[in-house]
Amino acid sequence: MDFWRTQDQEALQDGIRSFCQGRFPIESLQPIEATGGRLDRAAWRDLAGVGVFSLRHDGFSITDSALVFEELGRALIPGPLTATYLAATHLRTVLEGADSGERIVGLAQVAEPVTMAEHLLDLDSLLILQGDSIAVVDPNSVPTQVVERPLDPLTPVHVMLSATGGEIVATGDVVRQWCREGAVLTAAMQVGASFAAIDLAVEYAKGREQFGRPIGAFQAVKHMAADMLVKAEVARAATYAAAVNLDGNGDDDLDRAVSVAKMLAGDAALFCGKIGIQIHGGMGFTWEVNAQRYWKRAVVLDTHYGNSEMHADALAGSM
Amino acid sequence: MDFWRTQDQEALQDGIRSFCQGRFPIESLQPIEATGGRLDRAAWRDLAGVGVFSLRHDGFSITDSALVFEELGRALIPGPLTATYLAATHLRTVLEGADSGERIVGLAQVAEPVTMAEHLLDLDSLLILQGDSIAVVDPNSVPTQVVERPLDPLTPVHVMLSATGGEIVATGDVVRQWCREGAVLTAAMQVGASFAAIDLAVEYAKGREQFGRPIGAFQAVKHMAADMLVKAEVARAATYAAAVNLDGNGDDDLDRAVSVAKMLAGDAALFCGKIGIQIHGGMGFTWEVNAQRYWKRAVVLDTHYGNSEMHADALAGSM
Amino acid sequence: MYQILSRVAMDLRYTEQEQTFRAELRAWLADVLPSVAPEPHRDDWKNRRVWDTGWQRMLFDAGYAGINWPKEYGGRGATPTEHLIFLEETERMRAPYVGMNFVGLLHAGPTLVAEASTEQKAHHLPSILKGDHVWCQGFSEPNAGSDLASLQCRAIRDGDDYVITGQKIWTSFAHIADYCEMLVRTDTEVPKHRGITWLILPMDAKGMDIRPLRTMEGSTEFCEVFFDEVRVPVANRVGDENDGWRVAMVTLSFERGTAFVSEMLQSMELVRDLADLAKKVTRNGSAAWDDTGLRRDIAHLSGELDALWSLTKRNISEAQRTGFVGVGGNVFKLAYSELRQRLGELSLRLLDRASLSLDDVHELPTGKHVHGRIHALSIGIAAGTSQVQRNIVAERTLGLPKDR
Amino acid sequence: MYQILSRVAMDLRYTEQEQTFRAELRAWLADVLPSVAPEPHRDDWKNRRVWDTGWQRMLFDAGYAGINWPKEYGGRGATPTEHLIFLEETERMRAPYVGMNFVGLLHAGPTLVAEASTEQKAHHLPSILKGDHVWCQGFSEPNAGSDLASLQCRAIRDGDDYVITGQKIWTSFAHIADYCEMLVRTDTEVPKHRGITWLILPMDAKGMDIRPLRTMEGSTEFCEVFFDEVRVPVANRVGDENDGWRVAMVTLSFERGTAFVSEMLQSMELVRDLADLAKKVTRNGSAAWDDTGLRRDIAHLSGELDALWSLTKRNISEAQRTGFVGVGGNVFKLAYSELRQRLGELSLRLLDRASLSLDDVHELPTGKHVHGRIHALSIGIAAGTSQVQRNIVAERTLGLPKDR
Repeated sequence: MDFWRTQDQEALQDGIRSFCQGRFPIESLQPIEATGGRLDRAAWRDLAGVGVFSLRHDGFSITDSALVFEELGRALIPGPLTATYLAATHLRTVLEGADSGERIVGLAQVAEPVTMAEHLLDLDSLLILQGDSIAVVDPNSVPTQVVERPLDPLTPVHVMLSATGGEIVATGDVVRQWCREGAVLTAAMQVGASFAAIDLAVEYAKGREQFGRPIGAFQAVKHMAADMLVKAEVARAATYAAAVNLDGNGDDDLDRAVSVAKMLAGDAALFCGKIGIQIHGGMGFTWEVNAQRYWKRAVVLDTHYGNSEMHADALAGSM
Repeated sequence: MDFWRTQDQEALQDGIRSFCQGRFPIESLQPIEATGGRLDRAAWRDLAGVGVFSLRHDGFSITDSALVFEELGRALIPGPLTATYLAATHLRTVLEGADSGERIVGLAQVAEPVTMAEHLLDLDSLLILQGDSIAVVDPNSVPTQVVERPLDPLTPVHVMLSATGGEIVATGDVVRQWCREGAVLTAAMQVGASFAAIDLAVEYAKGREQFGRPIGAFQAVKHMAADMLVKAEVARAATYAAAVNLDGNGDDDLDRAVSVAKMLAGDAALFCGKIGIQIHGGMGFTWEVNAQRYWKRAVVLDTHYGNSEMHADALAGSM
Repeated sequence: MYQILSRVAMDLRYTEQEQTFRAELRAWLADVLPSVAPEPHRDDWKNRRVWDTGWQRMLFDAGYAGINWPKEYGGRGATPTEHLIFLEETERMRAPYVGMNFVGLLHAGPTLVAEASTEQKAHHLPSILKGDHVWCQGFSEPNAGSDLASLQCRAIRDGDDYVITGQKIWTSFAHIADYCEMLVRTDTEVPKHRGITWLILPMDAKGMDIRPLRTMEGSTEFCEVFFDEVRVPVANRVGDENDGWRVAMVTLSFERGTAFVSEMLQSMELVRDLADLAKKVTRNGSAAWDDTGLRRDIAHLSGELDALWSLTKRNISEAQRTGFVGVGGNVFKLAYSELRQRLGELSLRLLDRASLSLDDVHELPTGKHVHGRIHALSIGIAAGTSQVQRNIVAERTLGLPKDR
Repeated sequence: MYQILSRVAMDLRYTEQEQTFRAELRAWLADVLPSVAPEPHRDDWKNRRVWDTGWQRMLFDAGYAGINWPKEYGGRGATPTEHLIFLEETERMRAPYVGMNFVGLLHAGPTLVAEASTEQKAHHLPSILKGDHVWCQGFSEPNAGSDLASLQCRAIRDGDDYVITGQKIWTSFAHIADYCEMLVRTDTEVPKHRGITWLILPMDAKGMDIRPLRTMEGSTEFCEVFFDEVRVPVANRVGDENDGWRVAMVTLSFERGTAFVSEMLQSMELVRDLADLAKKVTRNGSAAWDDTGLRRDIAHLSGELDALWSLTKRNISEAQRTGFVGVGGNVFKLAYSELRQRLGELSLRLLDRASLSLDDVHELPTGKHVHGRIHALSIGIAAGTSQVQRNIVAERTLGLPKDR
């Protein structure tokens, strides 16, 4: 039993983190929002260039991928990252160019009360996930209605007025595995966003003075920060465990492990986003400060591959 | 609209509080526990002497009664207080002597997973509440099994192996009203116990020093105490509102008002009991300190006339 | 043993007099509301001002302006309960909110009533009540939030003027206001609370740079204001020099328990709407409302709101009896902030993907729930963070020792 | 761009060597457990001692005593993962717990290993491993709980003895123990951490008054101990005079992530049992389990426990790599304490009236849930309150400034 990052993995994760800090610095988000959240194809190709979408074909594991996606989540990189990664992994021949960054692939899961597609205007292929089948459609061909004011300006969305048709490209076990991997990679991004929210709040609490001392010296702030870390660390353990199990290096029930990860990573990201805003006080509520961006992304990611509550229900179903 | 204690009510409540402090000082509880929680008939008659059971026939309102029961709850006075009060109020002729303290009346509500009678050995009459009827039985005649180690040593309990038979003494509207009043008076006791738990914890936090200052100077402790007060004050507002409505001095739906009170008073008492223990640290976990007694009583009272969750469900049913 | 001395009882019902007040108000609202123009777009500040102040003028003409102000200063002198009724009825009838008149009516005005000179009162109070002048507030600074008394914005006496240099933040409607109630530092040598002065700043004074501050929702009612040697006549000072902290705090004692009434009523509607939505939305083929857990959580929130409504009435009754609200105000805000966070979280779980839009989607009334969730993030921050509120409750009400 | 350098991967499975260890242990347990007498009554301390130390002797004879102690001191020198396996298997097979051997095996013994003299080691370590000697701990005092370093129990040097006067509290099994690891104040003139000394106190020394301290559940394993000029030879000192704080803290660095393994396994079983109970108990005519809210809450707790199990494995793996557990230990305890409170509350809601008995009622297995709920009240207090733990996490891990 060895459930700690290997040196290789540490190097991989550190490398991706440096890449993200250089190519997707957090200050680059506001300008993207000003464009309506449109994706920068050159940046997307650079993501592909460091191998983000082709990890699996390059021999990396799901756990390695989770470490990478943790960094993508930490940097709040916008775009259909999991969908493009999964397309490159599981539909390599059908959707050529996903791995190289030439084809941006999105995925919309048919859901109640509404089915929504993200980043529609920038997609080259749109996958529609319904039950245990995935169909591919031309993003320009589906009847949609734009959402004027998306909650997360970095995640533009369209309501899909119809989610039928298209060519079925995956069914059954492939889709089930797809959903497991999607949930775990999303959980990894949620974990990354949680830690980024903590880092930002802690940095602020160290520098911001009120009543003659840094607010981080007050127990109220300290304890909020500690509670954030607890949620994030527990979620991280669950997420890595799910990934390791998906890699075949564990004995847990796969669906259960995945649900635990997605449930707790969703809870953690929402909690850290919320408390991060609270620690920032009024500034946390401003556009200019990134605290609110972590919360908004947390809301978005919670709705991917089943929200926290749905996964709790799935766990209940297995008990 | 005037939702503040009148001067009369203030005098009534203060008077009962003084009586309780004199006749039922908190230090008297440990000796009672040593007797297996047996009731002291002389003390019971003294309760009757100050009019606790005959309030309604003496012209006091349900709101007045709630103020009185808040004090009984604050003092953690053991015994079937609500049942004897309600018997004296609604079954005066059937159960003579309840008002004067000569007859101790208990009530067992038929429940899942188990029906339990409290203070059985000290009862003169046992009422059995099932659905919307109340029957009276001889406490010595019902098949029961004693609980060796009751959670609250001040509330000895017997499992009722059968809860049928007896003479029906109330049905329909009377029983519905009985349950409303029982729930509100229980809520009042929960509110009183909540405030007593707060007072004890605050007193301890002022005197206990660690790291060179009273622990009550630490924000962590302050904020726990503040959270207790918030829960207790909100529950008190709900409880008074329910009582005022039952007195006909409000326009709210009665069942809804009662459920809100019982739900929030139950939550508050459990919360204040729990946090009171936490603020006391290790001492909170000892027999000798009363902190744990408030929590135990909170558990007991939560199970009277429907627990917090059942009342939430009742509210949902009305939405 | 105890005797009933009087038949006065706690009563949640409204007296005949209060009911008459309500009936008259309701009739008036029914009469005039149809003539009120539709609400302008939220970022159209010019027309919002026209709309908000126009409504204020209508209230004034009908005798409802300054509902809780003393009669001698042009207010109605209503009791806290009548104020509650006013807020209930205007909310129920969907009348315009106080909008950008709020600083003038609820804070600056009452402060002037209590502390200003006869001339200052005569000049400002009628124009606030009529909607002629809009006020904003220049209290908070980037480095003076929870610790407001540490404010640094400097005013130096120069002849008959104060010359102001510094910065304010969270000044709502600064770009559209006529006057600003301002706290400035006039003495840096004394303990922080003792060197503050309260000034009336005309917003057309020279030397100000007003920059909108965008919130996370994208709205722009808040501003940052930068002062570069802005001159304000000494005659605009309210109270003594260096006595401004006391002057500003005076208004706090005006709290009559009505501060959150409109919010509360909206929240109660929000929960009802959420229950309705849960009955409409399907989850796994049946109504979301069939989920006992969801239903119980909504019902719990609904019950808590009822209790907070009762607490509001207790606070108002206390104010009516004693002239001020004790611990109830802080308790209310703490409970309410926390409740709204839970409500917001519950809403988003129900909406799931629909929460990704700030507007309604797909003919479902979801926008208000998303907005409500975001709003909830601010309640425990604005007007005193929950952390500061807990300190106040613990120290002032429970008597726990100060931190230092 | 990145290359895979080695095929080593994170792996939650046990190695062949670990599996062999498990198989041997399991076989041994299956062999010996039937011969273990039934557990004595919880308050029968004399027989509990016989039982606990008897089991320790069996472990010793089989080579499992001091599983994580170094081999050179008679331990097995097992890895943290083997320790985990040991705890898993003994729990699964319902072997006796460490019981009253816990101070000796898990705290005093490891401290002696690290800090004691050769003579002290030779005298004490084998007797702890064999179950010959039971140890207790004299650290906490009535006025030194969270702030342990403020302890006042005084030891004054008198020739070859220390003379101890003062009081200790929370000394478990003091009435039955042979030795006590003690922290005493030997210098009152220096900062509090610098005047403490670590002593081995024989419990048969004269001048002690041991009084059981009853817990809220009525159990009596904890004691208060009063010292009136109790003489302890200077030879019983471990480490230097006034260096006792460091000596005591040394043991903290021995934490290998296994501290809560048995607790965790019990909690996981508790949640499974609660789910089973919910399927059995009816509410309004149908199984309580049919309530989606209850079911979801139980499932959530169950999932959280899985995650904490993963966190435990992370902590153990970190210990295996680096020799110590970083932030994971505090994080674990905070999460676990809070989880157990919620589990306890949920249990009582399900039990409703059945929660009024500490024992099973009516053939329903409810007693363990009531006990579990009460136990939960203590987890966030014992061995560092959650408040202190949060300070540690915030200051040491997140680097937030100290309070003063």
